[in-house]
Amino acid sequence: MSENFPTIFSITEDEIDLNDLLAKITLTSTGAAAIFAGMVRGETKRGDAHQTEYLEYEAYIPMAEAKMKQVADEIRARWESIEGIAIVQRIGKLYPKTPTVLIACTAAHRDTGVFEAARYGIDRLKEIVPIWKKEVGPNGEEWVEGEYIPKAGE
Amino acid sequence: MSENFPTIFSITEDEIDLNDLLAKITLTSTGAAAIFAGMVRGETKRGDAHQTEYLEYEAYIPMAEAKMKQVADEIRARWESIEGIAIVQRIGKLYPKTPTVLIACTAAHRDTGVFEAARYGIDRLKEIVPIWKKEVGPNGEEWVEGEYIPKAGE
Amino acid sequence: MNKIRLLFFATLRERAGTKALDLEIPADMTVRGLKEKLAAEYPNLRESMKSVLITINREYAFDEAVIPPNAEMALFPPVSGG
Amino acid sequence: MNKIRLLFFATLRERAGTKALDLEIPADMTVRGLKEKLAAEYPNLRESMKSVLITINREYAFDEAVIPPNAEMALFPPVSGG
Repeated sequence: MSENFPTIFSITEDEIDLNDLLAKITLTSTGAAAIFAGMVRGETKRGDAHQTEYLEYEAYIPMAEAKMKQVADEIRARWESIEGIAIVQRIGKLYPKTPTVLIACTAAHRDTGVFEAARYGIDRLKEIVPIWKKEVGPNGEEWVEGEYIPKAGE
Repeated sequence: MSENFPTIFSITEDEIDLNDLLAKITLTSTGAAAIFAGMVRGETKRGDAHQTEYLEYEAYIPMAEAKMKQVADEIRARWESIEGIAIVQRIGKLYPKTPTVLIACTAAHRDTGVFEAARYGIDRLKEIVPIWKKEVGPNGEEWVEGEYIPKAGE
Repeated sequence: MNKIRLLFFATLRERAGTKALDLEIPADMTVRGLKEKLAAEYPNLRESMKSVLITINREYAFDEAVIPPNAEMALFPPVSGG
Repeated sequence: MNKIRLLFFATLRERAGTKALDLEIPADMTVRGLKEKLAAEYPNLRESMKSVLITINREYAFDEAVIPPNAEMALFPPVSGG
Protein backbone atom coordinates (compact mmCIF):
# COMPACT_ATOMS: atom_id res chain seq x y z
CA MET A 1 0.00 0.00 0.00
CA SER A 2 2.49 2.62 1.13
CA GLU A 3 4.23 2.50 -2.25
CA ASN A 4 1.20 4.39 -3.58
CA PHE A 5 1.48 7.13 -1.00
CA PRO A 6 2.71 10.36 -2.55
CA THR A 7 6.01 11.88 -1.43
CA ILE A 8 6.88 15.29 -2.83
CA PHE A 9 10.21 16.94 -2.17
CA SER A 10 11.69 19.88 -3.96
CA ILE A 11 14.00 22.84 -3.87
CA THR A 12 12.45 25.64 -5.84
CA GLU A 13 12.80 29.31 -6.63
CA ASP A 14 9.05 29.61 -7.15
CA GLU A 15 6.32 30.57 -4.71
CA ILE A 16 5.18 27.78 -2.41
CA ASP A 17 1.54 26.96 -3.22
CA LEU A 18 -0.03 25.39 -0.14
CA ASN A 19 -3.33 24.63 -1.87
CA ASP A 20 -1.62 22.77 -4.66
CA LEU A 21 0.71 20.82 -2.37
CA LEU A 22 -2.12 19.82 -0.03
CA ALA A 23 -4.18 18.58 -3.00
CA LYS A 24 -1.23 16.49 -4.20
CA ILE A 25 -0.90 14.64 -0.88
CA THR A 26 -4.64 14.18 -0.26
CA LEU A 27 -5.89 10.69 -1.09
CA THR A 28 -9.45 9.38 -0.96
CA SER A 29 -8.60 7.89 2.43
CA THR A 30 -7.17 11.16 3.79
CA GLY A 31 -9.00 13.15 6.45
CA ALA A 32 -6.30 15.21 8.13
CA ALA A 33 -3.25 17.26 7.24
CA ALA A 34 -0.70 18.96 9.47
CA ILE A 35 1.33 21.57 7.67
CA PHE A 36 4.31 23.53 8.91
CA ALA A 37 5.23 26.67 7.02
CA GLY A 38 8.27 28.84 7.77
CA MET A 39 8.37 32.48 6.78
CA VAL A 40 11.13 35.10 6.63
CA ARG A 41 10.98 37.13 9.84
CA GLY A 42 11.55 40.83 9.26
CA GLU A 43 11.89 41.48 12.95
CA THR A 44 13.44 39.05 15.44
CA LYS A 45 13.07 39.64 19.17
CA ARG A 46 14.54 36.46 20.63
CA GLY A 47 18.30 36.36 21.26
CA ASP A 48 20.08 39.18 19.46
CA ALA A 49 17.09 41.29 18.50
CA HIS A 50 17.50 42.50 14.95
CA GLN A 51 15.81 43.39 11.70
CA THR A 52 16.09 41.53 8.43
CA GLU A 53 15.78 43.06 4.98
CA TYR A 54 15.93 39.73 3.20
CA LEU A 55 17.40 36.24 3.37
CA GLU A 56 19.47 34.75 0.61
CA TYR A 57 19.11 30.95 0.49
CA GLU A 58 21.55 28.55 -1.06
CA ALA A 59 21.31 24.76 -1.35
CA TYR A 60 23.43 21.81 -2.39
CA ILE A 61 20.49 20.78 -4.50
CA PRO A 62 21.01 17.10 -5.38
CA MET A 63 22.07 16.23 -1.83
CA ALA A 64 19.27 18.37 -0.35
CA GLU A 65 16.70 16.47 -2.39
CA ALA A 66 18.17 13.15 -1.29
CA LYS A 67 18.09 14.25 2.36
CA MET A 68 14.49 15.44 2.02
CA LYS A 69 13.66 11.98 0.74
CA GLN A 70 15.47 10.58 3.77
CA VAL A 71 13.43 12.79 6.13
CA ALA A 72 10.24 11.51 4.45
CA ASP A 73 11.45 7.91 4.86
CA GLU A 74 12.21 8.54 8.53
CA ILE A 75 8.71 9.96 9.03
CA ARG A 76 7.11 6.91 7.43
CA ALA A 77 9.26 4.59 9.55
CA ARG A 78 8.08 6.35 12.74
CA TRP A 79 4.40 6.99 11.91
CA GLU A 80 2.94 4.28 9.75
CA SER A 81 -0.34 6.20 9.62
CA ILE A 82 1.16 8.86 7.35
CA GLU A 83 -0.25 8.87 3.83
CA GLY A 84 1.23 11.80 1.87
CA ILE A 85 4.31 13.89 2.60
CA ALA A 86 5.40 17.14 0.98
CA ILE A 87 8.72 18.84 1.78
CA VAL A 88 9.54 22.01 -0.12
CA GLN A 89 12.27 24.57 0.39
CA ARG A 90 12.25 27.79 -1.54
CA ILE A 91 15.68 29.31 -2.24
CA GLY A 92 16.99 32.59 -3.61
CA LYS A 93 16.44 36.08 -2.25
CA LEU A 94 13.38 36.07 -0.01
CA TYR A 95 11.78 38.99 1.79
CA PRO A 96 9.97 39.18 5.15
CA LYS A 97 6.59 37.39 5.37
CA THR A 98 7.43 35.12 2.44
CA PRO A 99 6.91 31.39 3.04
CA THR A 100 10.28 29.71 2.58
CA VAL A 101 9.70 26.14 3.68
CA LEU A 102 6.79 23.75 3.94
CA ILE A 103 6.42 20.32 5.51
CA ALA A 104 3.01 18.70 5.20
CA CYS A 105 1.88 15.27 6.31
CA THR A 106 -1.52 13.70 5.71
CA ALA A 107 -3.30 10.79 7.37
CA ALA A 108 -6.78 9.34 7.67
CA HIS A 109 -7.31 10.87 11.13
CA ARG A 110 -5.75 13.70 13.10
CA ASP A 111 -4.89 11.61 16.17
CA THR A 112 -2.43 9.20 14.56
CA GLY A 113 0.72 11.30 14.59
CA VAL A 114 0.20 13.78 11.80
CA PHE A 115 1.14 16.80 13.94
CA GLU A 116 4.15 15.03 15.45
CA ALA A 117 5.26 13.91 11.98
CA ALA A 118 5.21 17.46 10.60
CA ARG A 119 7.10 18.72 13.64
CA TYR A 120 9.67 15.96 13.26
CA GLY A 121 10.00 16.80 9.57
CA ILE A 122 10.86 20.46 10.05
CA ASP A 123 13.26 19.64 12.90
CA ARG A 124 15.09 17.09 10.76
CA LEU A 125 15.16 19.38 7.73
CA LYS A 126 16.94 21.96 9.85
CA GLU A 127 19.45 19.33 10.99
CA ILE A 128 20.46 17.39 7.91
CA VAL A 129 19.24 19.00 4.67
CA PRO A 130 22.11 21.05 3.16
CA ILE A 131 20.55 24.48 2.82
CA TRP A 132 21.94 27.74 4.20
CA LYS A 133 20.76 31.27 4.52
CA LYS A 134 22.53 34.58 4.68
CA GLU A 135 20.70 37.30 6.53
CA VAL A 136 20.90 40.82 5.16
CA GLY A 137 19.86 43.68 7.42
CA PRO A 138 20.52 47.30 8.23
CA ASN A 139 23.82 46.37 9.89
CA GLY A 140 25.21 44.27 7.08
CA GLU A 141 25.03 40.60 6.22
CA GLU A 142 25.65 37.45 8.19
CA TRP A 143 25.41 33.75 7.46
CA VAL A 144 23.04 31.91 9.77
CA GLU A 145 24.74 28.76 11.00
CA GLY A 146 22.95 25.76 12.43
CA GLU A 147 24.21 23.85 15.43
CA TYR A 148 23.61 20.26 14.49
CA ILE A 149 26.49 17.97 13.56
CA PRO A 150 25.15 14.99 11.60
CA LYS A 151 26.09 11.56 12.85
CA ALA A 152 27.42 8.67 10.78
CA GLY A 153 24.60 7.23 8.68
CA GLU A 154 22.68 10.50 8.61
CA MET B 1 0.58 44.32 21.50
CA SER B 2 -1.69 41.31 21.17
CA GLU B 3 -4.61 43.54 20.17
CA ASN B 4 -2.86 43.94 16.82
CA PHE B 5 -2.59 40.22 16.25
CA PRO B 6 -4.98 39.07 13.53
CA THR B 7 -7.76 36.61 14.33
CA ILE B 8 -9.78 35.32 11.41
CA PHE B 9 -12.81 33.11 11.88
CA SER B 10 -15.45 32.30 9.35
CA ILE B 11 -18.06 29.89 8.13
CA THR B 12 -18.05 29.88 4.37
CA GLU B 13 -19.42 28.06 1.35
CA ASP B 14 -16.33 29.00 -0.67
CA GLU B 15 -13.10 27.10 -1.21
CA ILE B 16 -10.60 27.40 1.62
CA ASP B 17 -7.53 29.26 0.32
CA LEU B 18 -4.57 28.28 2.47
CA ASN B 19 -2.17 30.69 0.78
CA ASP B 20 -4.46 33.62 1.40
CA LEU B 21 -5.22 32.69 5.00
CA LEU B 22 -1.55 32.14 5.82
CA ALA B 23 -0.67 35.55 4.34
CA LYS B 24 -3.37 37.18 6.48
CA ILE B 25 -1.93 35.84 9.74
CA THR B 26 1.74 36.41 8.88
CA LEU B 27 3.21 39.49 10.52
CA THR B 28 6.69 40.96 10.13
CA SER B 29 7.61 39.19 13.37
CA THR B 30 6.23 35.80 12.23
CA GLY B 31 8.57 32.94 11.40
CA ALA B 32 6.43 29.83 11.85
CA ALA B 33 2.94 28.58 11.10
CA ALA B 34 1.25 25.33 12.05
CA ILE B 35 -1.82 24.59 9.99
CA PHE B 36 -4.35 21.82 10.40
CA ALA B 37 -6.59 21.06 7.44
CA GLY B 38 -9.40 18.52 7.46
CA MET B 39 -10.63 16.91 4.26
CA VAL B 40 -13.68 14.82 3.36
CA ARG B 41 -12.63 11.15 3.50
CA GLY B 42 -14.11 9.13 0.66
CA GLU B 43 -13.04 5.89 2.26
CA THR B 44 -12.93 5.27 6.00
CA LYS B 45 -11.18 2.20 7.38
CA ARG B 46 -11.25 2.82 11.12
CA GLY B 47 -14.32 1.69 13.07
CA ASP B 48 -17.22 0.88 10.76
CA ALA B 49 -15.37 0.84 7.45
CA HIS B 50 -17.44 2.64 4.84
CA GLN B 51 -17.43 4.84 1.79
CA THR B 52 -18.64 8.41 1.56
CA GLU B 53 -20.09 10.08 -1.52
CA TYR B 54 -20.28 13.48 0.09
CA LEU B 55 -20.82 15.29 3.36
CA GLU B 56 -23.49 17.90 3.88
CA TYR B 57 -22.46 20.47 6.49
CA GLU B 58 -24.79 22.68 8.48
CA ALA B 59 -23.93 25.36 11.04
CA TYR B 60 -25.66 27.59 13.55
CA ILE B 61 -23.69 30.40 12.00
CA PRO B 62 -23.77 33.29 14.50
CA MET B 63 -23.08 31.00 17.44
CA ALA B 64 -20.43 29.07 15.48
CA GLU B 65 -18.58 32.30 14.77
CA ALA B 66 -18.78 33.31 18.42
CA LYS B 67 -17.45 29.90 19.49
CA MET B 68 -14.62 30.10 16.94
CA LYS B 69 -13.69 33.43 18.51
CA GLN B 70 -13.79 31.69 21.90
CA VAL B 71 -11.46 28.94 20.65
CA ALA B 72 -9.05 31.63 19.43
CA ASP B 73 -9.24 33.38 22.81
CA GLU B 74 -8.54 30.08 24.59
CA ILE B 75 -5.51 29.49 22.36
CA ARG B 76 -4.13 32.95 23.13
CA ALA B 77 -4.71 32.42 26.85
CA ARG B 78 -2.71 29.16 26.75
CA TRP B 79 0.11 30.09 24.33
CA GLU B 80 1.05 33.72 24.62
CA SER B 81 3.55 33.26 21.78
CA ILE B 82 0.75 32.95 19.22
CA GLU B 83 0.55 35.85 16.77
CA GLY B 84 -2.14 35.15 14.17
CA ILE B 85 -5.00 32.66 14.26
CA ALA B 86 -7.29 31.59 11.42
CA ILE B 87 -10.24 29.26 11.95
CA VAL B 88 -12.39 28.50 8.92
CA GLN B 89 -15.14 25.95 8.40
CA ARG B 90 -16.55 25.34 4.97
CA ILE B 91 -20.19 24.23 4.87
CA GLY B 92 -22.58 22.90 2.24
CA LYS B 93 -22.21 19.77 0.14
CA LEU B 94 -18.58 18.70 0.06
CA TYR B 95 -16.99 15.83 -1.81
CA PRO B 96 -14.05 13.57 -0.92
CA LYS B 97 -10.61 15.19 -0.86
CA THR B 98 -12.08 18.66 -0.37
CA PRO B 99 -10.63 20.70 2.53
CA THR B 100 -13.50 21.44 4.91
CA VAL B 101 -11.82 23.01 7.90
CA LEU B 102 -8.65 24.91 8.62
CA ILE B 103 -6.98 25.99 11.86
CA ALA B 104 -3.75 27.93 11.51
CA CYS B 105 -1.60 29.52 14.19
CA THR B 106 1.49 31.63 13.65
CA ALA B 107 4.32 32.61 15.98
CA ALA B 108 7.85 34.01 15.80
CA HIS B 109 9.42 30.55 16.26
CA ARG B 110 8.27 26.97 15.83
CA ASP B 111 9.19 25.83 19.35
CA THR B 112 6.84 28.08 21.30
CA GLY B 113 3.61 26.08 21.04
CA VAL B 114 2.43 26.69 17.51
CA PHE B 115 1.86 22.98 16.76
CA GLU B 116 0.15 22.40 20.11
CA ALA B 117 -2.03 25.46 19.57
CA ALA B 118 -3.26 24.25 16.18
CA ARG B 119 -3.95 20.80 17.62
CA TYR B 120 -5.85 22.33 20.52
CA GLY B 121 -7.82 24.49 18.09
CA ILE B 122 -9.11 21.63 15.96
CA ASP B 123 -9.92 19.56 19.05
CA ARG B 124 -11.92 22.41 20.56
CA LEU B 125 -13.67 23.21 17.31
CA LYS B 126 -14.92 19.63 17.23
CA GLU B 127 -16.16 19.96 20.82
CA ILE B 128 -17.93 23.29 21.06
CA VAL B 129 -18.48 24.93 17.65
CA PRO B 130 -22.05 24.21 16.49
CA ILE B 131 -21.51 22.57 13.13
CA TRP B 132 -22.86 19.20 12.02
CA LYS B 133 -22.36 16.94 9.06
CA LYS B 134 -24.52 14.36 7.39
CA GLU B 135 -22.68 11.62 5.61
CA VAL B 136 -24.13 10.34 2.35
CA GLY B 137 -22.83 7.06 1.00
CA PRO B 138 -23.84 4.01 -1.01
CA ASN B 139 -25.93 2.72 1.90
CA GLY B 140 -27.87 5.90 2.54
CA GLU B 141 -27.33 8.88 4.76
CA GLU B 142 -26.45 9.31 8.39
CA TRP B 143 -25.79 12.27 10.67
CA VAL B 144 -22.39 12.17 12.28
CA GLU B 145 -22.76 12.93 15.98
CA GLY B 146 -20.00 14.11 18.25
CA GLU B 147 -19.49 12.83 21.75
CA TYR B 148 -18.63 15.95 23.68
CA ILE B 149 -21.11 17.53 26.07
CA PRO B 150 -20.12 21.16 26.71
CA LYS B 151 -19.76 22.23 30.31
CA ALA B 152 -21.18 25.35 31.91
CA GLY B 153 -19.26 28.39 30.69
CA GLU B 154 -18.24 26.73 27.43
CA MET C 1 -45.61 34.56 29.62
CA ASN C 2 -42.34 35.05 27.71
CA LYS C 3 -41.86 34.86 23.99
CA ILE C 4 -38.91 32.76 22.88
CA ARG C 5 -37.61 31.48 19.59
CA LEU C 6 -36.37 27.91 19.15
CA LEU C 7 -33.94 26.95 16.40
CA PHE C 8 -33.40 23.32 15.45
CA PHE C 9 -30.30 21.90 13.78
CA ALA C 10 -29.19 18.58 12.28
CA THR C 11 -31.16 15.58 13.58
CA LEU C 12 -33.29 17.84 15.76
CA ARG C 13 -34.30 19.89 12.74
CA GLU C 14 -35.23 16.77 10.85
CA ARG C 15 -37.25 15.37 13.75
CA ALA C 16 -38.95 18.68 14.48
CA GLY C 17 -39.74 19.06 10.79
CA THR C 18 -38.91 22.75 11.04
CA LYS C 19 -35.93 25.05 11.41
CA ALA C 20 -37.56 27.41 13.89
CA LEU C 21 -40.50 27.67 16.25
CA ASP C 22 -41.85 30.66 18.19
CA LEU C 23 -43.25 29.80 21.60
CA GLU C 24 -44.78 31.45 24.62
CA ILE C 25 -43.59 29.99 27.91
CA PRO C 26 -44.11 30.82 31.60
CA ALA C 27 -41.68 33.46 32.84
CA ASP C 28 -40.00 31.10 35.30
CA MET C 29 -39.59 28.13 32.99
CA THR C 30 -36.23 26.36 33.16
CA VAL C 31 -34.40 24.50 30.42
CA ARG C 32 -35.58 21.27 32.05
CA GLY C 33 -39.16 22.51 31.97
CA LEU C 34 -38.86 23.36 28.28
CA LYS C 35 -37.47 19.91 27.51
CA GLU C 36 -40.40 18.31 29.33
CA LYS C 37 -42.85 20.52 27.47
CA LEU C 38 -41.32 19.66 24.09
CA ALA C 39 -41.21 15.94 24.91
CA ALA C 40 -44.89 16.08 25.83
CA GLU C 41 -46.09 18.15 22.90
CA TYR C 42 -43.83 16.88 20.10
CA PRO C 43 -43.63 13.08 20.21
CA ASN C 44 -40.96 13.07 17.47
CA LEU C 45 -38.66 15.04 19.75
CA ARG C 46 -39.22 12.95 22.88
CA GLU C 47 -36.29 10.59 22.34
CA SER C 48 -33.97 13.44 21.37
CA MET C 49 -34.59 15.34 24.62
CA LYS C 50 -32.32 12.89 26.48
CA SER C 51 -29.13 13.85 24.68
CA VAL C 52 -29.96 17.23 23.17
CA LEU C 53 -27.65 20.22 23.62
CA ILE C 54 -29.47 23.46 24.34
CA THR C 55 -28.29 27.02 24.01
CA ILE C 56 -29.73 30.31 25.24
CA ASN C 57 -28.64 33.38 23.34
CA ARG C 58 -25.78 31.42 21.73
CA GLU C 59 -24.31 30.06 24.95
CA TYR C 60 -24.66 26.48 26.15
CA ALA C 61 -27.39 26.20 28.80
CA PHE C 62 -28.20 23.51 31.35
CA ASP C 63 -31.25 22.09 33.05
CA GLU C 64 -31.49 24.54 35.95
CA ALA C 65 -31.16 27.70 33.83
CA VAL C 66 -34.24 29.94 33.80
CA ILE C 67 -35.13 31.03 30.28
CA PRO C 68 -35.09 34.83 29.89
CA PRO C 69 -37.64 36.78 27.84
CA ASN C 70 -37.04 36.93 24.08
CA ALA C 71 -34.42 34.20 24.32
CA GLU C 72 -32.98 32.81 21.09
CA MET C 73 -32.63 29.15 21.93
CA ALA C 74 -31.23 26.33 19.85
CA LEU C 75 -31.57 22.56 20.15
CA PHE C 76 -29.08 20.24 18.50
CA PRO C 77 -27.10 17.03 18.91
CA PRO C 78 -23.43 16.99 20.01
CA VAL C 79 -21.48 18.87 17.38
CA SER C 80 -19.52 17.15 14.60
CA GLY C 81 -17.82 19.85 12.57
CA GLY C 82 -14.38 19.74 11.07
CA MET D 1 46.46 9.51 -7.22
CA ASN D 2 42.68 9.96 -7.26
CA LYS D 3 40.75 12.74 -8.89
CA ILE D 4 38.06 14.30 -6.72
CA ARG D 5 35.81 17.31 -6.95
CA LEU D 6 35.23 19.64 -4.02
CA LEU D 7 32.12 21.80 -3.78
CA PHE D 8 31.94 24.72 -1.34
CA PHE D 9 28.79 26.23 0.09
CA ALA D 10 27.84 29.23 2.23
CA THR D 11 30.72 30.57 4.36
CA LEU D 12 33.06 27.92 2.95
CA ARG D 13 32.32 29.06 -0.58
CA GLU D 14 32.99 32.67 0.36
CA ARG D 15 36.25 31.81 2.11
CA ALA D 16 37.42 29.50 -0.66
CA GLY D 17 36.52 32.18 -3.20
CA THR D 18 35.18 29.47 -5.49
CA LYS D 19 32.21 27.13 -5.80
CA ALA D 20 34.22 24.11 -6.91
CA LEU D 21 37.75 22.79 -7.05
CA ASP D 22 39.16 19.73 -8.80
CA LEU D 23 41.97 18.02 -6.94
CA GLU D 24 44.26 15.03 -7.18
CA ILE D 25 44.84 13.28 -3.88
CA PRO D 26 46.65 10.12 -2.75
CA ALA D 27 44.49 7.00 -3.09
CA ASP D 28 44.46 6.34 0.64
CA MET D 29 43.71 9.87 1.80
CA THR D 30 41.11 10.18 4.56
CA VAL D 31 38.74 13.04 5.25
CA ARG D 32 41.09 14.10 8.05
CA GLY D 33 44.00 14.10 5.63
CA LEU D 34 42.06 16.25 3.17
CA LYS D 35 41.18 18.74 5.90
CA GLU D 36 44.84 18.98 6.87
CA LYS D 37 45.84 19.45 3.25
CA LEU D 38 43.26 22.22 2.73
CA ALA D 39 44.21 23.94 5.99
CA ALA D 40 47.86 23.94 4.90
CA GLU D 41 47.32 25.04 1.30
CA TYR D 42 44.41 27.45 1.69
CA PRO D 43 44.99 29.75 4.66
CA ASN D 44 41.52 31.26 4.28
CA LEU D 45 40.01 27.85 4.97
CA ARG D 46 42.19 26.93 7.95
CA GLU D 47 39.84 28.26 10.61
CA SER D 48 36.80 26.69 8.91
CA MET D 49 38.31 23.19 8.96
CA LYS D 50 37.54 22.90 12.68
CA SER D 51 33.76 22.98 12.32
CA VAL D 52 33.23 22.12 8.66
CA LEU D 53 30.78 19.41 7.61
CA ILE D 54 32.05 17.21 4.83
CA THR D 55 30.17 14.94 2.46
CA ILE D 56 31.33 12.23 0.10
CA ASN D 57 28.98 11.46 -2.76
CA ARG D 58 26.14 13.31 -0.98
CA GLU D 59 26.43 11.49 2.35
CA TYR D 60 27.93 12.95 5.50
CA ALA D 61 31.49 11.71 5.97
CA PHE D 62 33.79 11.69 9.00
CA ASP D 63 37.49 11.97 9.72
CA GLU D 64 38.42 8.30 9.31
CA ALA D 65 36.64 7.78 5.97
CA VAL D 66 38.93 7.01 3.04
CA ILE D 67 38.05 9.12 0.01
CA PRO D 68 37.12 6.99 -3.00
CA PRO D 69 38.20 7.80 -6.59
CA ASN D 70 36.08 10.37 -8.41
CA ALA D 71 34.36 11.40 -5.19
CA GLU D 72 32.02 14.38 -5.27
CA MET D 73 32.77 16.02 -1.97
CA ALA D 74 31.21 19.07 -0.39
CA LEU D 75 32.38 21.32 2.43
CA PHE D 76 29.94 23.52 4.31
CA PRO D 77 28.99 24.84 7.74
CA PRO D 78 26.19 23.31 9.84
CA VAL D 79 22.99 23.67 7.82
CA SER D 80 20.46 26.42 8.44
CA GLY D 81 17.58 25.86 6.05
CA GLY D 82 13.95 26.37 6.74
